[in-house]
Amino acid sequence: MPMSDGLPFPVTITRVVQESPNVTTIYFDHAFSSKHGQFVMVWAPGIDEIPMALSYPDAITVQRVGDATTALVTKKPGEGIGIRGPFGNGFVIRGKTLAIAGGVGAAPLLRIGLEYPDVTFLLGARTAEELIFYDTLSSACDVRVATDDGSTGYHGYVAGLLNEINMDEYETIVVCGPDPMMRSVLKVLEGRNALDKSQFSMHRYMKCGVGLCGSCCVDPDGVCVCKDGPVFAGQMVIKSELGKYHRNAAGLKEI
Amino acid sequence: MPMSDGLPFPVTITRVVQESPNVTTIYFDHAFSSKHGQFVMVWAPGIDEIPMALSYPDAITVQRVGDATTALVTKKPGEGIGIRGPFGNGFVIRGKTLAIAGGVGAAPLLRIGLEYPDVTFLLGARTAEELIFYDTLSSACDVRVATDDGSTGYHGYVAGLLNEINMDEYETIVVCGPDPMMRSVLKVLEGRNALDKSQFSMHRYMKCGVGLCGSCCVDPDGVCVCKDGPVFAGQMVIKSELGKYHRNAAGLKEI
Amino acid sequence: MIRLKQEPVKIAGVPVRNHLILAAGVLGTCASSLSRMLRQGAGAVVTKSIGPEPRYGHAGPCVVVLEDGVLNAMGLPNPSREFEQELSLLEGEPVIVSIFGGNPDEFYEVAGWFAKKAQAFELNVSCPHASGFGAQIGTNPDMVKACTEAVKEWKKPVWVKLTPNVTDITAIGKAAEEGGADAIVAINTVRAMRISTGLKRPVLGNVYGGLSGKAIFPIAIRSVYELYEACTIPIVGCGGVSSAEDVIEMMMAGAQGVEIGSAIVNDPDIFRHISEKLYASDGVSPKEVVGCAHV
Amino acid sequence: MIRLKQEPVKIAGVPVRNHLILAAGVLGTCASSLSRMLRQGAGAVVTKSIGPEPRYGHAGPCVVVLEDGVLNAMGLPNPSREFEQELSLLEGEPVIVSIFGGNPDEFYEVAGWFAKKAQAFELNVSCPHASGFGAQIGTNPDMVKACTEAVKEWKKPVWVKLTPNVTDITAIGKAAEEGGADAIVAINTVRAMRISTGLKRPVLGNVYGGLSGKAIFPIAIRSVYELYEACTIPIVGCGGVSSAEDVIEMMMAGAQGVEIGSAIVNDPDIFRHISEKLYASDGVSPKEVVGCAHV
Ligand SMILES: Cc1cc2nc3c(=O)[nH]c(=O)nc-3n(C[C@H](O)[C@H](O)[C@H](O)COP(=O)(O)OP(=O)(O)OC[C@H]3O[C@@H](n4cnc5c(N)ncnc54)[C@H](O)[C@@H]3O)c2cc1C
Ligand SMILES: Cc1cc2nc3c(=O)[nH]c(=O)nc-3n(C[C@H](O)[C@H](O)[C@H](O)COP(=O)(O)OP(=O)(O)OC[C@H]3O[C@@H](n4cnc5c(N)ncnc54)[C@H](O)[C@@H]3O)c2cc1C
Ligand SMILES: Cc1cc2nc3c(=O)[nH]c(=O)nc-3n(C[C@H](O)[C@H](O)[C@H](O)COP(=O)(O)O)c2cc1C
Ligand SMILES: Cc1cc2nc3c(=O)[nH]c(=O)nc-3n(C[C@H](O)[C@H](O)[C@H](O)COP(=O)(O)O)c2cc1C
Ligand code: FES
Ligand code: FES
Repeated sequence: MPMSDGLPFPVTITRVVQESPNVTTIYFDHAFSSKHGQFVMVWAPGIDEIPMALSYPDAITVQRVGDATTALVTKKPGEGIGIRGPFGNGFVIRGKTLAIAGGVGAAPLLRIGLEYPDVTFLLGARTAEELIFYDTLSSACDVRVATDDGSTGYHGYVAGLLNEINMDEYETIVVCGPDPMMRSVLKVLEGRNALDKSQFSMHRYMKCGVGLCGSCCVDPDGVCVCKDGPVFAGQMVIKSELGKYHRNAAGLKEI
Repeated sequence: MPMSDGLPFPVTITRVVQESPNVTTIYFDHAFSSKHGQFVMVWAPGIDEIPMALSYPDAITVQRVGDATTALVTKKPGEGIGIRGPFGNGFVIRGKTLAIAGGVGAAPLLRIGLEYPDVTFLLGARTAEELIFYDTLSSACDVRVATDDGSTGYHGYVAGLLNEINMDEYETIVVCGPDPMMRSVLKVLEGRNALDKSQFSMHRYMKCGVGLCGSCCVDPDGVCVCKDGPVFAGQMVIKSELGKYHRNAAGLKEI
Repeated sequence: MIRLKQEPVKIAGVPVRNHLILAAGVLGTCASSLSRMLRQGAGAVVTKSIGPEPRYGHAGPCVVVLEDGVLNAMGLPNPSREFEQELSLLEGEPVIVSIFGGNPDEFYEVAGWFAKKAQAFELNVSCPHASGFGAQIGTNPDMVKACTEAVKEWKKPVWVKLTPNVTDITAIGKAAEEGGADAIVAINTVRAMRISTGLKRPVLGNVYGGLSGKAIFPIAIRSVYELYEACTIPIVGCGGVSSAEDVIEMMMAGAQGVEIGSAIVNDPDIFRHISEKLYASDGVSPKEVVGCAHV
Repeated sequence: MIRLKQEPVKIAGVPVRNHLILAAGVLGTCASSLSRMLRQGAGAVVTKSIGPEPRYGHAGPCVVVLEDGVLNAMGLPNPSREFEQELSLLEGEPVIVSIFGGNPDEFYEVAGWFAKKAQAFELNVSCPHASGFGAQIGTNPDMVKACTEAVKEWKKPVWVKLTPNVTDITAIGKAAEEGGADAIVAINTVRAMRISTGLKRPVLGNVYGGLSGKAIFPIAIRSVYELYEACTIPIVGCGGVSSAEDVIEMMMAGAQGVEIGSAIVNDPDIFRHISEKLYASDGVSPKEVVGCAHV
């Protein structure tokens, strides 16, 4: 039942899958067609509306960090949430692809690993326990793991895994994760002349999702992550505020 | 320059042609595509907006009867008026056609006489002087004339001309004129079993032109002349209020 | 979408055939067009607003259809007392007579003409473009209360139709309630205008008019929601309704029924079309829907 | 369509690059997005409304895009005084700083932070969904006058932005004029809301919000037209402008320039696109257009 206008589309939760102690995939009764990397605004009724990747056409994968994400991960099948979108651009995948994910940043990259023929997936997490999507991904592509505490895979940040990668093999590099992780990846890519084939999915505080309110704007170009992104070329991201500061809901700069 | 929304389309008057002492054809700089029998709402700025047939794609033919028509017929080339529409349905012409016009009722029928191959046009007026479109029409079809005072053609009402017509020859009969004239034509057609191939263009007080305000509604079916008409089947018109009464701008019945 | 059970409906004491009512002023001057709307599935009809004297209305243009609404300045044309004749032809039908006047006495007088025949009165204290009437009364709570009281003397259900062109619509709603109104209708048109850039003048003969249709739906929903929080009498929603979904939304905001006007332009058969989607034999009771969005 | 001559423009003492100004609250929290809008052809930009304390805004949803407009209840999120930093990056640019407060003293205080850097102030006495601010001030003529006077002490051009959610917008316009305003901006959003029928609750986190975009254009035109008749100071039109034709219509209603907000959603390059159609070397002087529809 599509609603007229751009009101949140009401969906009913069908299944809730715990991916790690802190991360839950929530399936619902409607599949949205979207480009990989686009996002939706997810409305937890009575709480808030927050941006999320569609990890599957009919699912989001949520890391519990605050009010809205807690409300979402504690929902039960049969309960309703609202979805606006999909919004934003998306990744453009060409040829052999290197996906680099930190934490829940794996969500927007997941389907790239599952659907494209020739993907190497670098999956980072703090600990083995917090690693998500490992089983699903390893049946579909070449997955390499890094954990901060070394509890599995490479011991260290995911950027460290890049040492063992031959950049020349890849036509496309897609990245999503926390700002500091993306900043380190940027440095590595720059050092190895691979920046021009990289795309980064940024996150910023989002309220409208449609390029109006300005809360997701990024210095110095003033682009909107929600409308001009969330996926940007590495060349642009490296010149941006990313990893240096971002603005919170009030527009105050935070580090 | 089409305006967005259904605002009156502004046109500039290019030429004004006096058809008779009381009737003037006003040409403008835009041709509207319409079905014969549809009408437009013509806005004389600062005065009023009134319904009019498009006698040509780029012209209306106006009989001066009151404020708005006076404002229109005294306009000069270069001045502007507004046009909403075309609105309503239109005549459906099939085969040999008999057109019966009384006075300025010839306006919506004119192009039928000019454009269809096999038309007999009965043209009625009060006097020879008030006859309109005679020259134009006679070069295109078989025109027969009646005047109330006998100053030219048949002496009497246009319905009288029907005596000399063999109804069986015609597949379509289209009629427009004052209510009493149309009522007499209805009677003749009924008596000669020709009602079912007749179409009448009715006029009623119109304010909106789009079937909303109700000022043009006709008893007993409550149809809107502006939206369900102005062209109706003779079978429907004969059962209507036509020739008995109509409602004025206040909705008061008048005879 | 939620569907409603088809069951006998009464709105504020007025039995109606379904929740969809023809709004005042739309095809509302003749008995014949009103019964046509009933035949085409309206649950009830509100007449054109009838006043103390015949009025011929404003000079044209009186109506322009916009992409997302309608702008009108009819100017309350009406046949006044002669409308009684038309009403005679509608006996037994669910007809609500809309009336207006310049003061409580005029409201009382006009109501008296129709007191025997009307199922209910709707007081137009909300037309935004007729000087001395409509919104000029409906922006003043004392006047609204007094006019409501005056018409209530005829002992018929009285619905008071409000204008959104006020700082606080709930103050007016409460005044109607205090005056004894049986229901509130919200909303009448929103004061608005357009200009013809080609002809360099306002498009409407009256310069100012009222906006209706889809454009005002979010304003109507807000008004109904606010009134539902502030008042206890039933509310009838009006403004921009054009689909079954819109009807449900109005009801969730707090409306017991809806009035539909401008949507007729795009679909003269709107009542039937909405009914087909709105009702189902296994539908829910309207009681579960009305006001359920209040949290 | 009439086209305008490109000539130096001053609106109420503020030099702007053309007649098209970015409306308050749209991409208005960062220097970088504001200068992007200037690069893309805005004649001037109004910042997000800045208040006495940082605010984080209402819970979401804060915005829904409708077919013919936008509904928002942002809740005036803003970095307060820290916005000074952003302004430093915009020196020399045509930037109008929008400010709000809960009383004249707060307006005075906030204005003071930016008095050196702002080309002008725009007073937000019109946001319909932030309790204690905006329209709660802007519906009271005395408060509007007092806040205007307070900010005028900084000796900068002051534009006062009005809400249409009042019974008579001209009363508020006159109050601003009496308080020494240099211009009136009309209008802010129209109080409105929508309900999710699927989730049975209001869509906006704040329940109530403001309607903008095409839906309100006829309301904005009416407001500008009314104000032009009632006041003598310049008017800046705002509300639903999305084409060069709309700009001309606003100017004919009486606006010396226009602000554009919601139209950005469908066309982030709207300023350039409108300019291309609006201006021509053989165009007419804007003076001939402003207010010319008044008859
Ligand atoms: C394009 C995009 C895609 C995202 N995809 C995912 C995803 O697939 N899975 C996932 O778990 N998370 C994702 N996020 C992050 C997610 O939106 C935040 O974790 C979430 O908003 C936190 O909300 P909260 O109320 O639980 O936390 P809060 O306690 O409100 O805030 C915790 C932190 O979360 C961030 N945050 C809060 N609200 C927002 C907001 N409206 N917009 C952006 N950030 C916010 C802020 O950094 C804040 O400090 C994505 C963010 C963006 C911008
Ligand atoms: C569908 C239709 C097509 C028409 N086509 C033509 C045409 O091609 N040429 C032509 O000369 N006339 C035509 N008319 C009639 C024309 O609309 C009226 O003569 C005109 O409106 C008179 O306006 P006024 O202000 O000059 O006269 P007024 O002094 O206002 O009124 C004189 C009489 O004209 C009629 N009239 C006035 N206003 C209206 C109105 N808004 N709608 C309908 N009737 C009105 C009434 O009977 C009134 O008594 C048509 C009418 C209709 C309904
Ligand atoms: C052409 C027209 C005439 C109207 N006449 C009246 C009227 O006489 N009395 C009244 O109370 N409302 C009148 N209205 C207002 C409608 O009844 C209704 O309140 C408004 O149009 C909003 O509903 P809608 O969006 O469904 O049209 C009129 C509206 C239109 C468009
Ligand atoms: C997302 C959003 C945020 C807004 N924030 C403000 C604001 O902070 N201050 C203000 O005065 N107006 C604000 N407005 C109102 C706009 O400046 C403008 O008055 C209104 O949107 C009508 O113009 P439009 O139809 O061109 O958008 C906001 C509007 C929107 C849509
Ligand atoms: S979230 Fe509003 S502009 Fe991006
Ligand atoms: S003129 Fe309004 S309904 Fe026909």
